Amino acid sequence: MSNVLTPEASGTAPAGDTRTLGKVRPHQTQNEALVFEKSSPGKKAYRLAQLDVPAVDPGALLGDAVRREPGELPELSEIEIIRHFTRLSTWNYAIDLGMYPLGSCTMKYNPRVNELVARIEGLAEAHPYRPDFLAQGQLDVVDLLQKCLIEITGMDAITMQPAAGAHGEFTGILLTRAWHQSQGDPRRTVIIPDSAHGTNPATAAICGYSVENLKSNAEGGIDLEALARQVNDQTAALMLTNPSTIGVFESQIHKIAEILHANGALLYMDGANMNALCGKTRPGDFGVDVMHLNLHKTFSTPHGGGGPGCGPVACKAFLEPFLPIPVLVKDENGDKHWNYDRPQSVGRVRAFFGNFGMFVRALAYILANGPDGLRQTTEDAVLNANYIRKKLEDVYDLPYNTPSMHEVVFSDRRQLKNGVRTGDIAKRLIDYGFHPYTVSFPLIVHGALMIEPTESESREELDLFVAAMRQIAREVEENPQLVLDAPHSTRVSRLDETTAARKPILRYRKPA
Amino acid sequence: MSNVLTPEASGTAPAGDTRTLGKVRPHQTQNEALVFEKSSPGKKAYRLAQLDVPAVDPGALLGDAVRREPGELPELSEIEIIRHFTRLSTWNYAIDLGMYPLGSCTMKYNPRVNELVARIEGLAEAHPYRPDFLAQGQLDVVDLLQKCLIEITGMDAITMQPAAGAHGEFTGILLTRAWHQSQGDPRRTVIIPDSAHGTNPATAAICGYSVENLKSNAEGGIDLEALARQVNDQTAALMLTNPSTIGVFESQIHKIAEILHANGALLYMDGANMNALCGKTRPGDFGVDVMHLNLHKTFSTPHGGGGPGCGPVACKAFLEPFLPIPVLVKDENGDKHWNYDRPQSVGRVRAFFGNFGMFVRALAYILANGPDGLRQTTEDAVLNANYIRKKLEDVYDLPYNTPSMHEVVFSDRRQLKNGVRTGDIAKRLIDYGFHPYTVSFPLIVHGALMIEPTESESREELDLFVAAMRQIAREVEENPQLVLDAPHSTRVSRLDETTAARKPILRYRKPA
Amino acid sequence: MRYLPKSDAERAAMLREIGASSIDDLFAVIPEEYRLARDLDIPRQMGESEIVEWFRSAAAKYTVRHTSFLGAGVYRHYRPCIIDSLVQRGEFLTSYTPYQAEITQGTLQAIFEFQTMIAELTGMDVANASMYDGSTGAAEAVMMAVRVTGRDGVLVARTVHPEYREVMHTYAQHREAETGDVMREVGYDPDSGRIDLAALEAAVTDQTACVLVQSPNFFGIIEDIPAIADIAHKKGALLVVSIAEAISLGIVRPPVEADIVSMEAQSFGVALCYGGPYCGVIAAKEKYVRQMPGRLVGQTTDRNGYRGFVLTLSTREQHIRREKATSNICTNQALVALMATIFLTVYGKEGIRELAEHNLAKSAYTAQVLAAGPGARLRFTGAPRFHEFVLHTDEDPAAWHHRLHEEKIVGGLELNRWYPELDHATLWCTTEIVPREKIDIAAKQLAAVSVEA
Amino acid sequence: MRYLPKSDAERAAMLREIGASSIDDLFAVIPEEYRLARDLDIPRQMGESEIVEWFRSAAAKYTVRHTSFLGAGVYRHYRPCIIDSLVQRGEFLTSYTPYQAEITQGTLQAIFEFQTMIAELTGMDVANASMYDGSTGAAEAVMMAVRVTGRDGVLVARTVHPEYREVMHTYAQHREAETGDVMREVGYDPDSGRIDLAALEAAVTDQTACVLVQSPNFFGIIEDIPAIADIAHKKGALLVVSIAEAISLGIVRPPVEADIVSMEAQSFGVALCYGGPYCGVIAAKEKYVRQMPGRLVGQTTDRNGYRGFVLTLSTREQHIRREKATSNICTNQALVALMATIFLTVYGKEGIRELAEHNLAKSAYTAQVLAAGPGARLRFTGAPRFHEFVLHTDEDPAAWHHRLHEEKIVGGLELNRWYPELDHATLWCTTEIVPREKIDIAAKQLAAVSVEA
Ligand SMILES: Cc1ncc(COP(=O)(O)O)c(C=O)c1O
Ligand SMILES: Cc1ncc(COP(=O)(O)O)c(C=O)c1O
Repeated sequence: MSNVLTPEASGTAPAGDTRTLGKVRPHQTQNEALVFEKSSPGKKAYRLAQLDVPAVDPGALLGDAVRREPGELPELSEIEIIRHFTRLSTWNYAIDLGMYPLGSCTMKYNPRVNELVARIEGLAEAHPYRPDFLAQGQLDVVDLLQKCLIEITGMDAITMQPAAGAHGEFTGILLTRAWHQSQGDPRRTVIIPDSAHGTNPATAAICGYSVENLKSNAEGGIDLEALARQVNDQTAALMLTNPSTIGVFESQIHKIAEILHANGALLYMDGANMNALCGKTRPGDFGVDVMHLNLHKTFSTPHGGGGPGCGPVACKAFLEPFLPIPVLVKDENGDKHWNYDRPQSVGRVRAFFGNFGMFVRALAYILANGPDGLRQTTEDAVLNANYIRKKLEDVYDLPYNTPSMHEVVFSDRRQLKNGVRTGDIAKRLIDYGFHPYTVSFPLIVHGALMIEPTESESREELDLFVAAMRQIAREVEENPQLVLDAPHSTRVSRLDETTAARKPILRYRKPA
Repeated sequence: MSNVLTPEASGTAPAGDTRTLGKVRPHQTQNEALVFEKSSPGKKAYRLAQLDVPAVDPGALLGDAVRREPGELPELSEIEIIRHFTRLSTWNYAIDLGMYPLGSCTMKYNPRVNELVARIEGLAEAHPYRPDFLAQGQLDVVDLLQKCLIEITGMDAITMQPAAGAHGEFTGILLTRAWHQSQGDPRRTVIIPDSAHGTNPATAAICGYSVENLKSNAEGGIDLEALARQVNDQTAALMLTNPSTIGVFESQIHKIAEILHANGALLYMDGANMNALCGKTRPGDFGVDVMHLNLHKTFSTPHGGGGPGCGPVACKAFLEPFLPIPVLVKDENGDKHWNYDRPQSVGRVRAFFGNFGMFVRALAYILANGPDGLRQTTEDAVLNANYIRKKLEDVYDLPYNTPSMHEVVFSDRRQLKNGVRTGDIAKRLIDYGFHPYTVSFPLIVHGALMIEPTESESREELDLFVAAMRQIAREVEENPQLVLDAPHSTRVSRLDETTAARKPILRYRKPA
Repeated sequence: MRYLPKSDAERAAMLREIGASSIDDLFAVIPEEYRLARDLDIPRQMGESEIVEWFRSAAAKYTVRHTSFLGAGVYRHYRPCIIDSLVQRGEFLTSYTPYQAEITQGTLQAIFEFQTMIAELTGMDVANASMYDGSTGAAEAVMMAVRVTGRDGVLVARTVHPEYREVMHTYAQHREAETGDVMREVGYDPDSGRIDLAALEAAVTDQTACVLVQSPNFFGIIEDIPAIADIAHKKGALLVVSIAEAISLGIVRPPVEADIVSMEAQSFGVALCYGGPYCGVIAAKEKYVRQMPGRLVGQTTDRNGYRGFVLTLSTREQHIRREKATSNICTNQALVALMATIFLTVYGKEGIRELAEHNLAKSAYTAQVLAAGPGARLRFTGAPRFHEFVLHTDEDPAAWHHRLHEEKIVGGLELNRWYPELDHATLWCTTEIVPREKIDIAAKQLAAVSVEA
Repeated sequence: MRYLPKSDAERAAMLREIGASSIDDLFAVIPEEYRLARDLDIPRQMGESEIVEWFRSAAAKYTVRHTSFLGAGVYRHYRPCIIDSLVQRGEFLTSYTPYQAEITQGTLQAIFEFQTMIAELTGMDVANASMYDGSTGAAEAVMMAVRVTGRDGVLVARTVHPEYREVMHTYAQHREAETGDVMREVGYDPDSGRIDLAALEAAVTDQTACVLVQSPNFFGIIEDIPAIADIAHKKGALLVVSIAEAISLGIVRPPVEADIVSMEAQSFGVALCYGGPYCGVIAAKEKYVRQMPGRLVGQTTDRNGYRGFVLTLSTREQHIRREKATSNICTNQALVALMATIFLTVYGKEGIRELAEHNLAKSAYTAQVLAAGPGARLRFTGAPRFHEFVLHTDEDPAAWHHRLHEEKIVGGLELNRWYPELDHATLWCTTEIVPREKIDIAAKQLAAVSVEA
């Protein structure tokens, strides 16, 4: 019984345990066909309320516009639907099941109280066109969240409209463009470090800028000289991720800002990594002009298998006139209103006011933490990343030995000697019961293993992760094929992505 | 791709599929230690609201009564708790995952809307001692549900107080006793068929009756002659399950009632199997004097891993004066009240009014069905059982070939030849992705396989079940050891129950 | 019907395969005259939206968000929201009693954790998997004591919840019928509100199976368990302690001298829900475990040596022992026990104490401000209490209840309903969720007694 | 902090193992002057009960259960409750974009089902995994058309949702900056409320990348898609159809002539939630799939031959293509798409039609009783509509809005805010959830116009 107390033995592996690998053991999961394959005509899962007005004849009302061929939607009963999606769900890994160290994604705990408050009827059922005087409660939420985020970032103004990080980048770069134009000095280029996330260049491009690549220096950071050489009167902005995608804080950040400002260019900060800074330092204080936040990263709103997110954009006062319409204002009686009369605005980036449901969740998270909680959260996030770094740096190659913040990036250099790549190590990690880290990003690190544990992992879970990673390193030496064939413990393994892309099957079609 | 359309291939087993057995495939599940083993001092998952009254000194207020040694409760953070119970849950089988044909347990679909309405604040937060004038909404629920159940059973009165079936039996037998006493004719014995559920004799015993066993006839039903011989002036009642535990309707039920009534004895019906009768026939019409219902069987309230349940007792008018207090009454203005002034009452069987939360769920179920839905439900339940019977009777021994209602009982006679018992077949069924049927009950069938599919199973799921049962029968012939060692696909297999009972470890103790 | 996974075509096909010409064939065994030829007379089939609307309006008949000072065996504490998100997982909600251990380890391990927590809190060695509620649990505890001692007499304090006592009487009936008045009640000391020890001493005999007290008792007073235990044990009787407010164990000394503890765990994260479902549980000294009612989960190992859990000692139970079983209980309150387990995991070792302290403080404040009013005074000040107290008002409670209702406040419970001698006495409870401002409003209204009164 | 799984002792131990003397060592890289030496000025840490209370009272500021006749791109339909119980399963709620197919098949298969259902409903060949919402989806659809055609001009009907048009303008800005006014609007026919076909014909040129219309349009009118398609296609321009009310597809002919469809799926079981999160989606003809923005899930097999699903055609996306990507979208609205998938599974082939019919009937009745009032008349009666209509009242809407608010009813939306020419015109929507009695009350109040008006 004593062994049950060592973390490795959670679930109490007996001596000579053969079936427990790391912290998982095989069990059965139900198979489940496509919902269309379970359909049969006449089954129903719905019943409408009795119609309390006269029925109408659609054909008569709609004429040619009436639908003659119904869409081939499935026909199932309620229990079959419950089983269908419950069974599917059991094929997913999730934060609720274990550590999810996807670098740059900040997969932290998603508190359940956030879900509860987001579903309070008065919030969940509010129509966006409800008159402002009936929406004071909703506006209180927006107002308090905006105040909190402005204080956290150290900026002067904010828009909550963007639906995700990339959308925030788009909005932020539009602000930059609008400001330059207002200065009668439209510019053509945006400088982006080669370590940047793909959304940065993609954003600059859809905003009509030509993207200039900035090569990282030997430490994976900004090369000040190179930057100074590159910035010119056509430079609209530098899009900088800080801490960088290798988890390193740009200690020269203020110099970077100076160089840009001296050339009339702006400093845009990709705030995806704010989880390393919250409560410890503020972008607004170190020279950032405009930035976005990811509420679905730093502020705990759930990823939901890919979204929804929320990417508010905070900026300095001089950019405020350009914010998307509408903006929240208070009148003399303290009543809150949406103001649409903003001649210099870049316009709207989304209908209505943004992903309000995510505002509610993020605010609930901030209230649950308070100043002390947010600081402690950041400290724990950084502590966890450095703990992993310390425990793995002797077996995995550390391309940059600059100090890590909230995430650590290794490379597969050593494992490559045995023909094993970061993607293979990732697949093998699945066998040990973990979601893999981010694979092959950032691009400046060849064969990157990008590990972000977040603050939500206990020491027990971290130790299990470290043990798994070390064991895999050993396997790479002793039996690389084992790793190359991984995962071995999952329902499906190594799906054929090439064929999927060459002959795309993007929908189900009823067999003739 | 065509194979994906055959039910067996749900989840699309490829040709030569080795890992899919029946409808399951191995996947990984997370291990998880006991919550106490994950505890470490200082971790917290709670934060109380700020105390808005003066703090007090417990020692000063309570003196010797103050607790000096705290209980050794675990200390964890919220995410660890979410993971702990989420991981544990993945080790469970459930209706939401697949067919759960536990005979006599009526494991039907538990509609989610039931859970929703049971949590409506005005219902969930109502204190039982709230004055009646503030509880009219709650009383409306009780009143309508009582009316529906009285109509469904064909009885005259009802009490909702009993917390489960066995508790209902207790209440019903107390009514019997009270009535006999009121007739100045207290009696000593209760007759119970050997096919009865264990709670029947246990109940009769705790009510102070001596239990007389009634041997079933060749068809597994009531032997009228034997009954007539056995009933005498000391017989208080016969406790009859109808349909019987072998799923057979007592077609002589009216004669049975006559024999009892002729001798001044009452007919108690165990209503556990009402799912075979709802909307098709009413116990009150065929001579039953008193019966209980299991809302957690027939009326879809969830089993929750063993409870809570609800076991209302319905009776004929002559037993009404003896019902537990309080009973629901309406005053002249139509206001509803609890009436405690019932001199002949047997007293209370539970504090307050019963498992109100289950009333809400059962009523929601009845409203969702209506008269047509309930009838169709019963018909489908009986159809499913007979379908299984038909598809398996050539490979499993059918001890009684009387027509089946909602469940069918086979025996392991044929498999026994190869040393395989019903319990082994049950364990092997797990490998095929099903929860086993009820094992070794009723006792009148040696080695019983008691199968109750309920109406909630689609033909697809039934066919998969039949295929699994037939395959197992084949395995018993060809490779009995495979069955004797089952299950092979689960996290744990064949736990040592003997040691568990011989040296009971009923709690965790911190290692010194 | 939307819950039924069949089309009419599938039904017809299945009937054909069975060889039945119509569904009626399958019901032919039911004698013609008993077959229901009509629709049941119940409401028509409703859509989901109509069902939700029906219950919404029923619920709305009671203006929600009243502030309530009701306790008396049912206590409103804040319920951490993760309880509900976890117990609504289908894997917990829709599984049955864990008969097949291989596919119910989740439920089994959780119950094992529950048993451990209850034992830790009550100071007993072992606890079972749950009973229906505190009242039936008390009755079963008494029957257990009768089995253990082979004696018949039962002494119950009048300070035990009146409805618990009624239930115990109901369960004792048949034994009464045989051996006469087996259950007797022992009065209370008028100024401490505790059981009258002298009367108890006098009542205990060598035919007494057990003494049953509740602590904190119905008046909110903490009984002197050690003293009561002495009296009972001297005569070889067992001491059964009933606990209706489980939160008290965060700060009140557990009844370690008891032989059996019967507890209502509703306070551990369970909604009031107009009286149920709640969660009874019986804990006891190890030596009595084989006389315990209800299910027990035990730890063991599987054939590969993995730790696992199983239902055990089932030879006590009805499905094996039938009429000789220790109880007829089968279905219990498993999911509610799971709620309690999660609640206790959330609060943990420190939190349960802190929570109990807040309750103590809230109630102390309430007692002080209410008793300050004209013609109001506390009863039973002679002994320590937890978060309930008895208030006497010269004014008829009916009068001030009316004033409180105007303020959407439900005041204390009138006790003369069960204790005629306690006229004008009301039982008040203040948990951590009652805001001070509401307490002050209640005090103001109580003090606003018309001069005539 | 209760979300953090560490005790201070564990933190200290970990720091020791790292070889750090204190946590500050790990933040030493941040220049001194930028380290925050104070607490953030935000509200203090709150308990869960306080958080819930805070939002409850915020929510209560709007008296819930108002009846609303607002639509205009956001539609309140009944949301079957199983949607919420399923999407709250942690396995769906707390997993990331399905990059690792082996452990995200649940999400992947569900998205594949979503893509299929959207294609079936819209009459397109393929659909993507979601966009942020209907407005950004429309803007992305336009950019897609520009890529496909290599042309620059875009014609947008004025009958498209005004805020959608604003968003498209924002996205077109930089191209405007370069190539001048690339996006132009086409007016509507004053009695049909449909796009002015003559004006459209005149406006389309061989530089037109696409024509974008909404149907049912912002006035609730169903556009003549075949006619519009002809005009567009004649000049080699693509037709993009934007759909804001997805339920209409249950009964309205799908825009099969379109090349791209951009839809807002909020009506499929998604809460209004004051404007978001909702769920945009882009569907198109097969041949354009490699120009599509956003994620796509495709079917494939694993190395053992099992069917499985993967994210595919990702060479279109930013993480591979960077500045050459078809879009910068990364995070999308996956969980909302799952809600829509469940909604569509619940209603299915028959239900979606029946539901749409009920909406049609409710709205027809509302239009009839409102228009019956003095000084009230329907606009745009010359073409078929779904469940929204434009009502003209001689009385200033401000006046009757006030009367309706008294009855806890929110009436139609004033259109002059976007359409100055439509003074005194309001846009009304009635879905299946608005009870007749409320419709009648609204009609009564509207009719209760003071004589002077
Ligand atoms: C560094 C960085 N920037 C931008 C983004 C894009 O954010 P979103 O996915 O919310 O659009 C991400 C998300 O992964 C990121 O990691
Ligand atoms: C035939 C029969 N009678 C009585 C019972 C006891 O009902 P409960 O478990 O609700 O006490 C059962 C439950 O399994 C049963 O099947």
